[in-house]
Amino acid sequence: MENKGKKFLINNVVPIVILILIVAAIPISGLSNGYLIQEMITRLSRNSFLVLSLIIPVVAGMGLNFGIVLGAMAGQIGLIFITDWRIVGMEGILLAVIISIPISIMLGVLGGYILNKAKGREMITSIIMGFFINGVYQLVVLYGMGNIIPMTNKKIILSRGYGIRNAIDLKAIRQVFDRFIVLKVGQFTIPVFTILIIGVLCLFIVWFRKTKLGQDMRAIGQDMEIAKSSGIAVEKTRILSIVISTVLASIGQIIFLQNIGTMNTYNSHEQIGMFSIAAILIGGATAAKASIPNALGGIILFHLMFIISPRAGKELIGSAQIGEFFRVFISYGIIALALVLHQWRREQENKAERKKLMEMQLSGGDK
Amino acid sequence: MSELLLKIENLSKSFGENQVLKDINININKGEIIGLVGENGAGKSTLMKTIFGMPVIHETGGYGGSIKFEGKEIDFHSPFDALAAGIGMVHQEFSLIPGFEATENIVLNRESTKNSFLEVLFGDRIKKLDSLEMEARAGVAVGHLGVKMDPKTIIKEMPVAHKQFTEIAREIERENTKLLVLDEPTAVLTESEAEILLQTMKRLANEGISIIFITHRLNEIMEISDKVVVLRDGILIKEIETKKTSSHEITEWMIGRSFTESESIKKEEKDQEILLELNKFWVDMPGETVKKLDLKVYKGEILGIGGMAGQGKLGIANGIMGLYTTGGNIVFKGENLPLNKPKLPLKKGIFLVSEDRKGVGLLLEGTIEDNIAYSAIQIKDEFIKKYLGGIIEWVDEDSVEKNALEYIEKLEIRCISSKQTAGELSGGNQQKVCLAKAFTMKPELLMVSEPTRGIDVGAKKLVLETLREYNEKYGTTIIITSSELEELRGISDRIAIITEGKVAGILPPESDIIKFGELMVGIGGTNG
Amino acid sequence: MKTILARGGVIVAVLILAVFLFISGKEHAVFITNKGESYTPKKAYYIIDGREKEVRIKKKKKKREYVKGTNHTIEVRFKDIDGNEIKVSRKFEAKLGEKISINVALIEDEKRWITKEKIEKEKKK
Amino acid sequence: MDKIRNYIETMGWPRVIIALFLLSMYIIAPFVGLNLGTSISDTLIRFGMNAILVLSLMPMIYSGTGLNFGLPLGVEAGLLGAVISVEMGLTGAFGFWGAIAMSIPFAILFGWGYSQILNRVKGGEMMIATYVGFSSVAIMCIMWLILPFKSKDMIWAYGGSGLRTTVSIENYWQGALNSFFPFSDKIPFGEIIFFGVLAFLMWGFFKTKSGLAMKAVGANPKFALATGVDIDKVRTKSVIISTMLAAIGIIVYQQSFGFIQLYLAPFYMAFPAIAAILIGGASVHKATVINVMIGTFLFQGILTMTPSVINNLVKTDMSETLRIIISNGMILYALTRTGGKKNGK
Repeated sequence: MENKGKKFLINNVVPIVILILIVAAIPISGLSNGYLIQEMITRLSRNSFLVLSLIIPVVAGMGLNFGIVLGAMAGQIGLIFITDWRIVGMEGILLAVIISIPISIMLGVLGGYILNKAKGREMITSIIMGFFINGVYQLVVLYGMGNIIPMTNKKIILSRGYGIRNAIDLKAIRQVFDRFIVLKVGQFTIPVFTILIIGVLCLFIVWFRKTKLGQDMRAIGQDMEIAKSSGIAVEKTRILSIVISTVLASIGQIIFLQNIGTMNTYNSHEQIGMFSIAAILIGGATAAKASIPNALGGIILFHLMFIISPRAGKELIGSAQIGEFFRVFISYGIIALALVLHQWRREQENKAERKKLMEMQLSGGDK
Repeated sequence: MSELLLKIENLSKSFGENQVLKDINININKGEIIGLVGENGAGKSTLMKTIFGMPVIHETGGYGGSIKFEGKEIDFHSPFDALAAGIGMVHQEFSLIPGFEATENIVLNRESTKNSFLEVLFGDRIKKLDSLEMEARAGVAVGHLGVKMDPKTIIKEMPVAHKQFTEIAREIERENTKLLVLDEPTAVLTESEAEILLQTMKRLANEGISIIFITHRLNEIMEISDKVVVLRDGILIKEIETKKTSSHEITEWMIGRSFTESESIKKEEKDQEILLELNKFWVDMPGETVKKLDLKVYKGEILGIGGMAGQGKLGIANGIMGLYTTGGNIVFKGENLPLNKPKLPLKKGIFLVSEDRKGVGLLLEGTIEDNIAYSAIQIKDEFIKKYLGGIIEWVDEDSVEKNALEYIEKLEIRCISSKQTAGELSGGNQQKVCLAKAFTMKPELLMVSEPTRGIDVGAKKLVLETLREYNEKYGTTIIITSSELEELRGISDRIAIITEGKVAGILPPESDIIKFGELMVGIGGTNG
Repeated sequence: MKTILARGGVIVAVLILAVFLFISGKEHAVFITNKGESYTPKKAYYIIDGREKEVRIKKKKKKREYVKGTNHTIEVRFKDIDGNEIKVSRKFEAKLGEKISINVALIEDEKRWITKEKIEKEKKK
Repeated sequence: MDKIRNYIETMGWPRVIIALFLLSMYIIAPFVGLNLGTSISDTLIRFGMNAILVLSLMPMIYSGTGLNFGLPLGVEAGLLGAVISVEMGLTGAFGFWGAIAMSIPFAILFGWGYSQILNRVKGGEMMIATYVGFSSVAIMCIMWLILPFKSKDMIWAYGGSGLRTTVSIENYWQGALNSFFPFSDKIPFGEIIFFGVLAFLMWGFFKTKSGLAMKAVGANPKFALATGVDIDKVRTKSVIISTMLAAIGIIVYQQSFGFIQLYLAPFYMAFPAIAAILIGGASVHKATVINVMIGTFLFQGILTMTPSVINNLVKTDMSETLRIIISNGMILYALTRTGGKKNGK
């Protein structure tokens, strides 16, 4: 029993430490509980879809997919088009999704193909891949749109006549999902429809794990060689997992941006991978294991910290900027820490495993 | 019961010029257990690979003769063809997904699924798994084995025996499995576990499944097989009903008497000063585990270590050098040698010429001369020249080259120059470079593992002669580990046979070869 | 084969859906003017598509409104020359590539209350 | 023909393409009205600025610790040295060498801690290095705010706490390496000579016992272990040397550039340096001084030439986008190439 408790503590060291930090910092920050709860509702509905899109590649043993920025870019391209065509409201969002899906499938296949060539170092490769595709995205959006790709809406085109402006006002679709069905409970506004969509995604993930494809992915995630020798098409399945993740991320980015209401054409996607991954890691996920509770819990912890730390910093040291940098530090630091812990723990486990095996053999031979 | 299942006729296979199998004829009836025995390199695994349709067979030009399965000529291009036809194989290494339940492993990639309307759109793989059905199937398969185990256990948390059972259950769970190949299934099991497995095999055979049972434990063969097939040097020596033979006879067939007794140079008895002593020594080297073994090495002798592959003979030297996790006790020159510290044995004058020349023995991208000098530079600070009054210590390339040239001449290393990279050399010359490296270190105890593996006859002779010469000239104690008994008998003063991680016995080289064989197959006495 | 057909079907369905979304979600600009020929009301009020807020348009002013989709209604109310309250609602369709102007003052005129003209393609580059 | 193809194969297509691209830039330059001399001199100046940063990647590649995505850590050590030197009011050569001397202890300390992390995550170094680098930048941002610096040239003129985002060193040690050479504004002799000295030291180091051990650890860890080399120790050494060189590298960069860039500036510094060494022909496991030189020259050449040439050609500044695509494309190429092979076993 005691052992179990200890194991739980060790396995969840990251979320527990962060939780303690937050609990300590809430009173210092002087933010009211009501404000925090409302913020959490908003941020959960805004970010969950993106963070959840990370889960499937983890199941397939490909680590945390920084390649979701590829999906985010696809989503943004969808949004640029509907803004250009002036398709508004629910129709606009749905059309943006429809446009972004084929793009994200393409990018996902490309990403999966690249990651298959970098087995064992998928994460760093997916980061660089994100940077690389970002360059291509810039090429298309900044130089191609309005030039090669016709654009009609002068409002989103740079004054030089081509290229999309830095910021696009998405007021035509702003919070369309969030306001579609709204529930007011006391002082809180709950965007029921968005939460429903997220719920459907959660169900999808639960269901997906139980399909043949999901089972294959789990098998590949645990041991690629054995999966291969049992006849599972390893490479293809890995590509599929990245495609699914990328498509989900594109939808996630659209949900994210409809909530925010403006889009920074060249920045909105950049931080998405990092923030989503930091969130899921804070929630206790590792590069080899990630669940829906990890994702949702992680978002709450990460964003609580996000809101609180600048305020706490200001109250404590008199500088909001320090809190701000502290927040950045935590975001990056937590990824580093979680990865180090994971790798180290896995090594320890392997060692323990070997030791156990050896002892068994020794005592077996000794009888 | 005498229905013919597999018929192998005039099967031959060669890799390049090397004939590995020659005119093999075997008949296997339904429900029969065939014991397949032979020394390392006798052709057992090639035979199995051929039957199982491993791609390597095809890539190297296919095979001659014919294999008929259920009366039909077969020519599998991949193991999946073999599986589909009804041949299952359990390899020596587990191929189970560690985090899955036994059930999931048993039905791996053959899971039962429920139909789904999405199937039309996304293909078969979108179907949901039918876990009840899967459990039922796994239950039935495990039931056939006649063992008690919970199919819901996670593989990671299972005892080894259960993993083995899971593997077998997976093979027989295929609806049409008719022939099962078990490659050393008892090697990792304790005696009592092995006993259960043997019972299971009998049960399966009674149910009509034929089994090819590969093992080095002759008593197991005697116990359960209907027929024994002995291979030696790629030739089928004997195919005989088990009843009609004895383990002694089988050993004779395996080892063969055809050797010309190699002339062994006897030395006069020296005073038996102990140089190295191993007590309850164990080494966790994957595939070559050493299990609490005791061994004494006398000063100035050449000790041969032999045994079948996978029995742990290679683990000893690697363990002494601290390259794998080690336990027990090493006493060298009367002093306790701390374990798992690779630098210490080197400093004390022990050196290993590794069996893994390319992986451990050499820096393939490094030049010959660098390779030879490397250890001496790192351990003994040799070949270092001081510049500017000792501020800068650079490697003295001239003396490195001089040393290398000396050995190139002495050992007849064939190379363009001493600056050639080691990776470009042939196997034999690489081995000579490894020896040169060892000699440069001037060790007190030189361990050489598989010194002649993969090198041509001429080089082989030279390597062995050099070792013997070195031993005589400098009085260096040498432990030579080899799979080739003949070679050990030619050079050693004493030969220890390692079986299942322990010393099965130590014999003088001129002992009857059958004695060695019996030690290897675990039926000889134990006087370790 | 079946799979290919099904996938093809889905793609076609999605394309149709996309076209539908494009049409029904397209935002059109509608220009509202208040400029009669003989009489122009000082103030007129109109409601488009039953929106909550009534918009007031002064004499000789022009306003731009955005409407989404094809079918729309406009409800106009003002006082006529005699001071009588006039209330008219009209239906109109917004189509791609048309510029729609509605003249509130002429709302009673069956024909002339609305004018549609083809928009020239945005100036070529 | 076969020979050429063979040569290209060993070089790798991307490198050949990049080299040809740069060559075509130099050829086009005069036609679009650019002065070739200025172009080359620009390239050389940037070469001088960046070469040591690129060189700093070498030891870690040698010891098998991978591409040092944690380069910002060393850069931060260099920044610390630089601001301390300015704080002390050191000028000229004195200031420059003072900055280096000041930064070395920090670099050793940071490098040691960094190596302790990396030694525990063998096989996953690059990913973790990236985030160690990022977090170090964030934590140093806090330091720039709270460290008690007083120099008027560095703190905000009125109000505000902490250091400025960019500190000019014009009055301190800008050009300290170059100024006594002729044509110092055209050809950065000082920097090139300094780089040469460091490169020579590096070459010399790999001739010593520990240098040899480092090579072995990277080339074949099993061999190194069997030879009694303490792998962790060697890796620690390589990480510390890399970190120190990165610190020196950034100080050289600043003395040429004229500014110390604090806060978020070091964030992405690792990527161009890594891209440069890869373009020069290095791989995740192998790098030479020649790779460093060729790579820095090619990469910086492209950075200087593309904006001006493309700008003149199509009247569009696509250089930033091209830089992103080229540098990350190069890293991606390197990662996918050796990745497949190494994990094939």
